Amino acid sequence: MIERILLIILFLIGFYGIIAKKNIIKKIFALSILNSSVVILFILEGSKIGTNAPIMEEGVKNVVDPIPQALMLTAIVIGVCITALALAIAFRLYRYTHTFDIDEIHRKLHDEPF
Amino acid sequence: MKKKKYSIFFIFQIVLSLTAVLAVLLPVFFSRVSWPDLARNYLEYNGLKESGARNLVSSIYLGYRAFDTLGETIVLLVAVSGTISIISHSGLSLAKGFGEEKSKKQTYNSISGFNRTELLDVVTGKLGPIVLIFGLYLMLFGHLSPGGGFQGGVVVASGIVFMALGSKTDSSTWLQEAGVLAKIEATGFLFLILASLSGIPGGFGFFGNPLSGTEASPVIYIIILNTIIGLKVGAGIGFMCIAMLGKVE
Amino acid sequence: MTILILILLIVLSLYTLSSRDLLHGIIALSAFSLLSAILFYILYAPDVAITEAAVGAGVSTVVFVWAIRSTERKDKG
Amino acid sequence: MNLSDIIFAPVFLPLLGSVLAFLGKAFFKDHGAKLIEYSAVLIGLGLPWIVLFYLLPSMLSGTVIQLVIGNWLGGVGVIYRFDGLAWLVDFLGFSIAGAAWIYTLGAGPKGPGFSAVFLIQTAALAATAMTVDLFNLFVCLEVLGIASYVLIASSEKPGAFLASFSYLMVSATAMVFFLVGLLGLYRLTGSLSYEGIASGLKILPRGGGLTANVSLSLIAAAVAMRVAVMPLYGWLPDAHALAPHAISAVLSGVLIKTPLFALTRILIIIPEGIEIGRLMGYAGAATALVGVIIALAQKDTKRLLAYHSISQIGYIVSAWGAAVAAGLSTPIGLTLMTASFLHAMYHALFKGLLFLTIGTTTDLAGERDVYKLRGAATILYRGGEKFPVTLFCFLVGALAIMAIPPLNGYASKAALSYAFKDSWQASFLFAAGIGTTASFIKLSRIYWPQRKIDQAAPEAGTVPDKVHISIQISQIFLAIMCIASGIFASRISLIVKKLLSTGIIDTNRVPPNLFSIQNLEKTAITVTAGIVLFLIVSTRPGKKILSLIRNRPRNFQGLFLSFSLGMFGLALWMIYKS
Repeated sequence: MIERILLIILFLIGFYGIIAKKNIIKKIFALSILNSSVVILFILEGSKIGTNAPIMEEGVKNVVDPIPQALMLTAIVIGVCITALALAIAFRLYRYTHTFDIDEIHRKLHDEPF
Repeated sequence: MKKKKYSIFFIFQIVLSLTAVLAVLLPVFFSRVSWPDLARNYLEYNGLKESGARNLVSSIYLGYRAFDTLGETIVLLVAVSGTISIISHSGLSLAKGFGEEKSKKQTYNSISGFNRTELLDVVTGKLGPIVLIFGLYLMLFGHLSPGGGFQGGVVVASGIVFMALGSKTDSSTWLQEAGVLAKIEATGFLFLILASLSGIPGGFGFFGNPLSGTEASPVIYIIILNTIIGLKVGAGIGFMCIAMLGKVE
Repeated sequence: MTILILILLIVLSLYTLSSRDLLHGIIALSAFSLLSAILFYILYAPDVAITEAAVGAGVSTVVFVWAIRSTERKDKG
Repeated sequence: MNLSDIIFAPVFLPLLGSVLAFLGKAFFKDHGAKLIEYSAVLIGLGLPWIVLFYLLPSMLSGTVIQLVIGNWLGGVGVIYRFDGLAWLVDFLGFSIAGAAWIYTLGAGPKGPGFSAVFLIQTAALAATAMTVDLFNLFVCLEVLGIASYVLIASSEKPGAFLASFSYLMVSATAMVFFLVGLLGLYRLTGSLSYEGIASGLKILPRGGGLTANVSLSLIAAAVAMRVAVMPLYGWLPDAHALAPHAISAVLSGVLIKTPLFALTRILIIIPEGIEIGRLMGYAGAATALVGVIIALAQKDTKRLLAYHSISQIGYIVSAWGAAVAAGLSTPIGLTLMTASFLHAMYHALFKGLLFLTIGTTTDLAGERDVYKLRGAATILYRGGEKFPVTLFCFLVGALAIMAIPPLNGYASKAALSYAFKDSWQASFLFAAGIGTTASFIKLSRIYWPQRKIDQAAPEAGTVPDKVHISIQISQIFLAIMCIASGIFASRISLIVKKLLSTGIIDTNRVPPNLFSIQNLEKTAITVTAGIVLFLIVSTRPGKKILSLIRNRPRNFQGLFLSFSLGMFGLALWMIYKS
């Protein structure tokens, strides 16, 4: 129960970071924190029903649920790909506007002739 | 956090969306229903028999739900090629030979713009091959011990980056060449598509295991998929990381 | 044990978002993924632990450091 | 090569094409790479047509192919289903992608890398329409998303990077909420496929109660974010306005519709899904009206078209929502869904056409402002277009969106008003129709001849570059499709109805007679009211109101606020209704 409360706090920190932080690199930090918090939630919930790692050595019984683990492999890699692309775009935004502040970028880029 | 001139409207927006999100998350986070062991029981008994892999996670990841893995490799491929094209169009001088323009073939000398420290040379230069071997181990033994295509590929990528960092003199190994990595990645993707199609002629359907007819244990198919994904991911991420180490004027 | 690690994760994430110097943020973030890798290992998920360690700490730290190196370190915001 | 292997061809052929394109980029220099790139696109976008027409007869007879990939047992594998709906979405996707790619030969980004990502996006479209597994839907939407971020950013305009960045951040966050919803449903039912979840929820007391409702609304909100329904459309105008013309045609035409029809598969099977459909239908009707009003206020031509996409999506979602609420097995539901898909297809055609024609004109004229640009026809003529192809195609597109009789816009809007009969949605859509007419008269002003002669002839130096032949080909192709689908509308709607009904073939045609007096009269009213509205708008106070609407405060966190409120509203509605 306490773990779930802590995880919800971690999730909200990630979401807060995306909304409130002005610096786009910090927004990307927050996005990767948000992604990690969901991954931890899946693995934490999945490990409640077993006591062994899902490697079927001889006589291994009562194994943890492997499905969420397989799903989270994909989710982690997708999260990192999105982060890498976001950073490349942030890099190009910096080269145009020389700032990471989202409001300044909005001001500079919004009314420039397309 | 130093409070700056955050306008009231801004704080109101933040608080409102946070409470809305919290309200939506509570029922899902705190539902008292116990975790289903339906799939776990099925896999515990016939996971090993059906897919032949001792590591259940890689049996799901490359056997039962192989289509997700194909989607994931495509996401990685698009991310790497997208990042490279976004960066190289900005005129940033990437590490030699990595830019969009196909510059003439020339030896790839060490990445300038780094202050070479003894620590860097000793650690990365010597550690490169060891990390590479560990990455290959992860890839090839993915079905027995924890590991698999992706993890092995990423470790191989960091091995390649170590060797690229560590090479002081012009003794650049062919592994760091931009062209070589791009070629490995493209052929890896080709073999992945061919491997996933290989089940169709035998009548086992898409992503079907072509060897399931023969008495060879089905795990060979998982090993093949593991190595293909490992090489593709290793070359792709290695390509991106080395390109990023280029000199920034 | 998991509760302790979760509390540490929360502290690290708060530090990542609040630190002025983005490089400190990146180091805190890679510590974040290392700790979550240890947490996965404790929760009987070795595959996810290796992925999180290799992909989370490895690749994303390299990409973040490159982004910071090519632009600016200080968070004026 | 039995049938169950061929259904994967629409997903695999574009992937093979993109593999070839990547190989061409890695192994060959520019000349060889271009040759391989063209053959890759031929395989990726050309061959699937043969497969689609091969599958058509079996689809019409209502056969549904559902199989587990790799035919594993035990409900752990990924389940795929190919039926009429998947066929229709593939048809829509490949036709627009083909036309858009031909356009990029003339103007817009080139190169094997671009074509490879474009082919991967098309493959993801086909896969999203076919998947019947929740986590596979997550992966397909991610592939679709990441391909479109890269393609939007490939237009090298500074604004495009900002648009791509906010689109990326918002849908990445939405996808995290999708995962949380997926956790909720997996915890309750222990399975990831739609049938498994539906049967699992039926057994549970009160259909899984609070957790099931909230998880379902999380998933629906995350998918609705990509469909840009009422509260969640903030990212769309910048993304569609600043992407390369061919990409905004594909984005508006297909990319915001495929997630909607993928969501159909979930909401039909799961009992609580009906309520989500109903609420999204209401939101869709509201979007239709609000989208047009904001579109009327826009200065930039492509942004005006982007807001129009939002309002047209409002038409589609309102009919789709009512269809899901009524249930697809009922005749009313089927008629509504057919009308919704008809409008989705026709909108893809004429909106794609409009984006391409307006894009070409503004590129040549170098000016994108609706108020400043005049006499584009002469510019086009000087741009080497002896026969005014672009002007003609623009007229076809504009008349189609204004629902003028012979063209397809008229047919689909008539189908929509027939399906809605006299419910309040019909009046919303009617009002939105008037707004559409007014804004397209405003947009067509850029083609009116120069009134002020003192306008200096464009400086001799900047001779507008020639209009490339491939641009004209793609525009003519889309224009012909618009006209043809308008004329044969009743037969096409019959085919669409048969494909959607998967078996229960309903004999009566959708609009009994397309050109009934009642419909024609309604069109006349719309056109006159549109002209009146246009005159009102171009008066002094009208312009003030419009500029007020145009520069309303829009900021980054506004996107997230509207997303969280939309999700919260959906969850409340689900709890209230169950």
